[in-house]
Amino acid sequence: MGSNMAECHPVAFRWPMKAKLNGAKLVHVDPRFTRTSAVADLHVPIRAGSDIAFLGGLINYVINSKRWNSDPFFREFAVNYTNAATIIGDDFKDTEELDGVFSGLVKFSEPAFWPYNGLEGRYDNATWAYKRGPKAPGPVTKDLIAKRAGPPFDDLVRSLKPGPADKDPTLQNPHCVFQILKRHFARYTPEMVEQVCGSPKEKFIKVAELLLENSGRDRTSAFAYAVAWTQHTYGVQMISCCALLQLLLGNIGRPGAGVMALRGHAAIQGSTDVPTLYHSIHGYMNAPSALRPHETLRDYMAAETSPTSYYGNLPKFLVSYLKSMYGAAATAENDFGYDWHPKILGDHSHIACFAAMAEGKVKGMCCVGQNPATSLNGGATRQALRQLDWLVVKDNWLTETATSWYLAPEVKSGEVKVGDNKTEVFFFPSTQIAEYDGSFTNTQRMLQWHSFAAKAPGDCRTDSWFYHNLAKRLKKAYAGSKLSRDQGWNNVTWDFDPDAGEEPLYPGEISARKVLREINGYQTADPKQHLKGFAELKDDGSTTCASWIYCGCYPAWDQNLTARREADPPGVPGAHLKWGWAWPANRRVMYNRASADLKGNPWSERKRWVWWDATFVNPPDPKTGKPVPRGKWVGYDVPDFGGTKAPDAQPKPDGIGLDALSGTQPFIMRADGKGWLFVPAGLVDGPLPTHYEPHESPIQNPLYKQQTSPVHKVWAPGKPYNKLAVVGDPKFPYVISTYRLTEHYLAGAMSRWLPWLAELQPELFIELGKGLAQEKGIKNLDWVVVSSPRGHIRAKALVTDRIGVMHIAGKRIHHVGMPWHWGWMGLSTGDVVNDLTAWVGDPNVSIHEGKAFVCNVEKA
Amino acid sequence: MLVGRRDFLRLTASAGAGTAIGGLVGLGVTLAPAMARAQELRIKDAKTTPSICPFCSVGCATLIHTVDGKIVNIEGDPRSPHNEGTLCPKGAAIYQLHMNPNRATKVLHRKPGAGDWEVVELEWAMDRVAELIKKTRDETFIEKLPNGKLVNMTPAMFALGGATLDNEFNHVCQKFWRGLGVVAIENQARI
Amino acid sequence: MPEAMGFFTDTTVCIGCKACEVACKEWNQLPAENGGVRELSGDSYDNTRRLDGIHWRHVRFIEQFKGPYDGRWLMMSDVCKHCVQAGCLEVCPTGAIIRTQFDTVVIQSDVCNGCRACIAACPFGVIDINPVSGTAQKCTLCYDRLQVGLEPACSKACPTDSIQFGAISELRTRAGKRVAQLKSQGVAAELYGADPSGPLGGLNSFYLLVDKPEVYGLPRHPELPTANLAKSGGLSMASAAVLGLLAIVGLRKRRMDEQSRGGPGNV
Amino acid sequence: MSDTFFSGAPHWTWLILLYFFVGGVAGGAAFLAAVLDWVGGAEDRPVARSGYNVAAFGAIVSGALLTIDLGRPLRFWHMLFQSANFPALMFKGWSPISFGAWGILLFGLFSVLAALGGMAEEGRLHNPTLRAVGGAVHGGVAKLVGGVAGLFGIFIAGYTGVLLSVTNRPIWADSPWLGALFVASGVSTGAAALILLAARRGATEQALARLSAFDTKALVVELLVLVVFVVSLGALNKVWVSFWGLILLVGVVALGILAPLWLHLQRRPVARAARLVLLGGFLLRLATIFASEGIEHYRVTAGM
Repeated sequence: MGSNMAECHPVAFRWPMKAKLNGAKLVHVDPRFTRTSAVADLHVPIRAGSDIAFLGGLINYVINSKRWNSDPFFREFAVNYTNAATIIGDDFKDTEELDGVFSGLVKFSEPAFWPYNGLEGRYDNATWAYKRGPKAPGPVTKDLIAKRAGPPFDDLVRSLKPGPADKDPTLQNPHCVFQILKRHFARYTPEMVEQVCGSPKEKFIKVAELLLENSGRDRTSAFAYAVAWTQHTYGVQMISCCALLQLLLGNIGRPGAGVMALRGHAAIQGSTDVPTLYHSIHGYMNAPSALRPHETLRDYMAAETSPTSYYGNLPKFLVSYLKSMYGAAATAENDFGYDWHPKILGDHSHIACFAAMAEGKVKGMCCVGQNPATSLNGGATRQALRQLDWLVVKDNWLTETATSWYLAPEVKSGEVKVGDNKTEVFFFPSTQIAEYDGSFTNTQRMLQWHSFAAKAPGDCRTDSWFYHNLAKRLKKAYAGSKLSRDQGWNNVTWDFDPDAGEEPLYPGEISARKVLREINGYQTADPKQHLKGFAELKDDGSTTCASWIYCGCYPAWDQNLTARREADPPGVPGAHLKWGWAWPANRRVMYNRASADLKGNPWSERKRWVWWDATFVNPPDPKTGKPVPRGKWVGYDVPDFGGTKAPDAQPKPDGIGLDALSGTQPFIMRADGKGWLFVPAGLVDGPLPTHYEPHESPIQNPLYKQQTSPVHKVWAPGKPYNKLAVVGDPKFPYVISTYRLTEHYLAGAMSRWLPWLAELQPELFIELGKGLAQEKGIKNLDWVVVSSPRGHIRAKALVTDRIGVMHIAGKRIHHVGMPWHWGWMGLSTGDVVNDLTAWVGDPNVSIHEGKAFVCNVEKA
Repeated sequence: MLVGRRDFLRLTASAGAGTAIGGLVGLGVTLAPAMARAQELRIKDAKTTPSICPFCSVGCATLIHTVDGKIVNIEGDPRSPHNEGTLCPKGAAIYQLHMNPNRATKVLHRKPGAGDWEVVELEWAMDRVAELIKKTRDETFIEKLPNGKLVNMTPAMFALGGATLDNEFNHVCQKFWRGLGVVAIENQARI
Repeated sequence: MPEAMGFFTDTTVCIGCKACEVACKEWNQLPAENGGVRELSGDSYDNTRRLDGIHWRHVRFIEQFKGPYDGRWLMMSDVCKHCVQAGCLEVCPTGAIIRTQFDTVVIQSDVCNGCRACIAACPFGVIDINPVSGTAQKCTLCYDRLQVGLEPACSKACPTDSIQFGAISELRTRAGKRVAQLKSQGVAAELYGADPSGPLGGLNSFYLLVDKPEVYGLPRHPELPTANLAKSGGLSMASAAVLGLLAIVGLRKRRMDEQSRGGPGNV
Repeated sequence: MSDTFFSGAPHWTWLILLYFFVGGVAGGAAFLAAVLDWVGGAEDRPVARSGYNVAAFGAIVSGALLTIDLGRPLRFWHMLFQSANFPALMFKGWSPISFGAWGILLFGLFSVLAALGGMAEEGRLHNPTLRAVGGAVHGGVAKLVGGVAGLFGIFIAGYTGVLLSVTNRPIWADSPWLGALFVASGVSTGAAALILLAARRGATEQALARLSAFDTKALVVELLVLVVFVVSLGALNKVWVSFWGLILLVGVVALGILAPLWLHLQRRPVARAARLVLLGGFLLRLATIFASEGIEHYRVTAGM
């Protein structure tokens, strides 16, 4: 669901196809009959944007099914490994009681200093919390902050520990998570699924039965999703909903199970881990923010540390990160330079920045390997770009973004004059993959090194070279400045030039190995002493490590584990631990403690992955020299658990971090060590997934009075460049999805210039059903005009039965689809499909709603 | 030699059923198997460098063959547990990412309001961009918000891109901008 | 002499990704048509349309639907069949087309003079002129790779192993098992070209199909072009004989001519 | 649908069409010239000489057309010798294009010799070498050379049809009658060419009249073979519901066969009929070549 794996990840799809040959069942739930559907055992059509209704229907079906209620495996997994038994506070009100919203909904007013959060409402999540017993006595957080306690910061972390949560292992308490979710999903019946999703009831039930048959001790099922689950105003909730279902089915932390994110770019995982994203700093720590209590280092730690999970170590991660930023200048006295670190003002995400740019609030932009002129409400984006004082584009090809100042459709049509555009524009040519060293992190969190093979032509330089050489120039420009605001920059360490003996690939080129070394981390006192894993991190500045999650990928000066290419021999389970390096700690399946039962034995022989070997003789503790009792977690993978923590281990009363968890709590990054069916904190749009309609929808929400997510984002509301359709807008009666094709990539910069790829899909098209084509008098290959409230584009019609009419809530609704790879540059050119999309998005992650909106189609 | 016999039998059959013309055998010509004329293996004597596909996130391993520093072939690395030597059409076309006459190789500059690009020197362009970054930073830097909160940042510059680029780039990029106090750092992962 | 080598293409696992097309072009350095600038064909996702001198692999897309979402989408990667009895090889007047030690059929580009007889001779429409070389070209089953023990580029690239390369005898066994598996699942699967006693003595690139061969653009009973030689030649000679007789009779010396003038006419 | 619809078109278009036409006329002319040499009288000799001239000229043009049409013209000799093993001969007795290449070479050789003989007879050779060669071709030798040229001529006229049939292309390979049809057309157009040319070369009225009378019979044969050819195509005849069908019906049958037949029967001036016969012969090849060339297998498969 939410992915067209065969088309967008064809090589990864090799494995589901192999499983299919071995008897696995492949189900594809999608608004289109795609190349994935073509080889699936079952294709189920679904209206774009209604996935939560479908998944909610599955949850309802599963927990009421005979199999789920008769096989003890499911209950054992749910009661012990999830928070099904946990009791939620009495004040919590569900959507059942409030007709589509949860308790805690309040108004949001935009702060004047950065009014680009796109929010009208937000949830105060206090009522979603677990019902807890009294907190243990001890030092108070506020006092410790005031006292500037630490390092070490253990007392601060300990002071954050809440009282124990109430539980009902019988799952009978009406306030326990299981009973709440049972009530919550009760209205998601197969009939309702058919009404909301347009998916035939029989096919829906077939999917549910297949899932039940293929889950349990002996079998597992996996879901694969991609941006068809993220590009919604409630995308995070779709994924959360799937995780909920998979937890109920015991399909998390086990081989062949899980919710797999199929990410879209070679290093998109890496660019999220090593965050070129505004909201986080290395290793998923939240960026210090003006909107949160992040005033000082200790305030930040108090607000962000989860004391009873592995995140209890956050002070170590943060201090090691600050050391990597500010080096020797970062001391305990100056809070490791925390105050120099910039804080965000709110939402500085892609769309928020363009909305601000359109209002002249963003003056300069560096665009490296991305092509926004063809993305997200393209017309508005290009208008925003024209407000810039300066724009740098660095890419392998002259992209639409580099050329929009003179070639954009509105410039070509004469609507906008080239001379009126006062932006100073630069284009720098880039190197290609074979022309430099570096690592990518793939969708499995695996870092893989690629090596230089050939020199790039002309002025092509690596993208790292660009920032490296700018940094050197700016270091020089600010050198000697006494202004307080320049101290941060002046203290930033910048040492990426190759060491003596290592030839730079290009004049002034960085050493990529040196960068990865800084990411991996080392002993501050001796940079040649690399850190072997995040367990070595300290919160006193003695360790320097940019990214705690990448710690261990470069465990010694000359040991780059990302460059390993040694696969397991055929016939073994195949974790391939010596191929590349996966974070965290080279683990291939996360939370894999869940692959064993409470006692630490594999759930079944067939699904053996990581288990407890009670007879294992451990060496004495290397630090204390004390003997360690027998027993160790062993298996095919690196265990995601305390290595010698026995299944019957109990939490230490005053323990923080992993010491606060027992031997049966596999989800060590969660505060209670359990998989969350109900999400008490962390999601801004509700603790349970709920079906809402996309912002632009042809129908009223059939499930609740609440039409859309009450807290979803609308940027530039009411602006002429972000017009939105009303519910059931007769001018835009059709549902449209945008998507990728196998033959092209993204906005086309990396494919439309390649003759071999361009000839395979040479022109933009719209796929529309035969019924709609007939109604509109459109024949195959006719030019059609597709319009949304934001704009209109031309495309050739591909008339097909692979997409078509659906019966939704008593209405016939036509579905159309367009690949979005085109623009005006390259060998294969076409209109910009994103000129149709809107600046609306998900409140958790600010992603846009590109998969479900409305349009009109007319013969040109 | 199974093949030869098959061909021989077939020829005999066709001759038997054929006409006078058809029955004539070829002069010095046979349809029996033969070595084709030498076809030089393109990657003979090539250097092999391990690499990774730069397209989607599957992380297929590739092998780059170069002769005298020039790329002659790129194909899947059969050792990889991800792709076992296979590739998709984009992966199979990586060669053309490199060996492509359409590649941009020069630095271009457009002055404000100008109607055309100018080809400029790389070093000059870098100096100019550094100058613009400093100017914008100095003009827009916020040390404290009106409410007194220390923020040490500027929202007026926007850095975009990174998901198609290396981890090392991402580190250098975010360190550069965060070091300068620029927080609006984004990449394709957002959209 | 090595064993006969070839392809077994299991169309039921083809995902239509066209990796085979590009991998082939990459290895064999074939150009894109018109430099890659083309028009949409409108024929499902197939913009290659056919095999020719610069497209040695072609993925076919067949949409079979009764209504919206109700049907199937067949895909097949097509290639030279490397026929055991090859029409192209038979007619080639220059000896450019040969049978290799792997029982594959290869056009030697330095011998071919572009007469194009092979194009018309091939029952599958595999061969065409490569505008760059001016010679007829088609899949060589990566003869250069085979000689050093490498797998052909297309089958190596194929992500789902729809294209399988190997010794024909082994591939036939594998294909037979796959057909049995599919039949047990109620799928009407048939092999095309796997039978050495079938048309053209079997194809060294054979297919597993789930519909009639015509649906996939394959002739049901492919024949050698020389099947027509005897009949066509014979009738031509008969025609020549009749006309010759008429000429001899009609163009005899004047004496005879004058005699016949008053007569009832010639025989 | 015939299995031939899955094959690819060889792009045998205008040059090949011209070659087939010129070769047919030349072959037919040589054949008739030889027949006249062997069974005709002395007054037929000018006609025969014209025939060899047509044959020689046609053979050279044919060879040139064939060579230019090659993708790599400079490699034309690869059809005659094994390029990798020169001077070993290259000959495939079962491949019309292979034996045709030899046929055209030998036809050219003998028809040029015969023509030189004729020219020497007329005293039109001034180059001493050519005069010597031409002079040698006289009397019995001339008759023999002419006869061989004539046999190769009828072969050239017909083998082009066989060549088309020994393929897997629609129409061409769907009937065995194309060779026979091209033989008839070659002979009828050859006769027509002689009628037009020989008149200027001193041929007598009677010789021309006999040629016309013979042409009438050849046209009848051609018509019959054409009918059999069309009938043999069976269901495939739907391909003629096209421009090429119109050419075949109006251009070939009506203008190229029926009209000259009617003119012959009316004893109208023979030249006009001959021109129509030549036109018909050209259009016959045009229709049969292009109707098949135009069938692109991928469009057929896609139902377009």
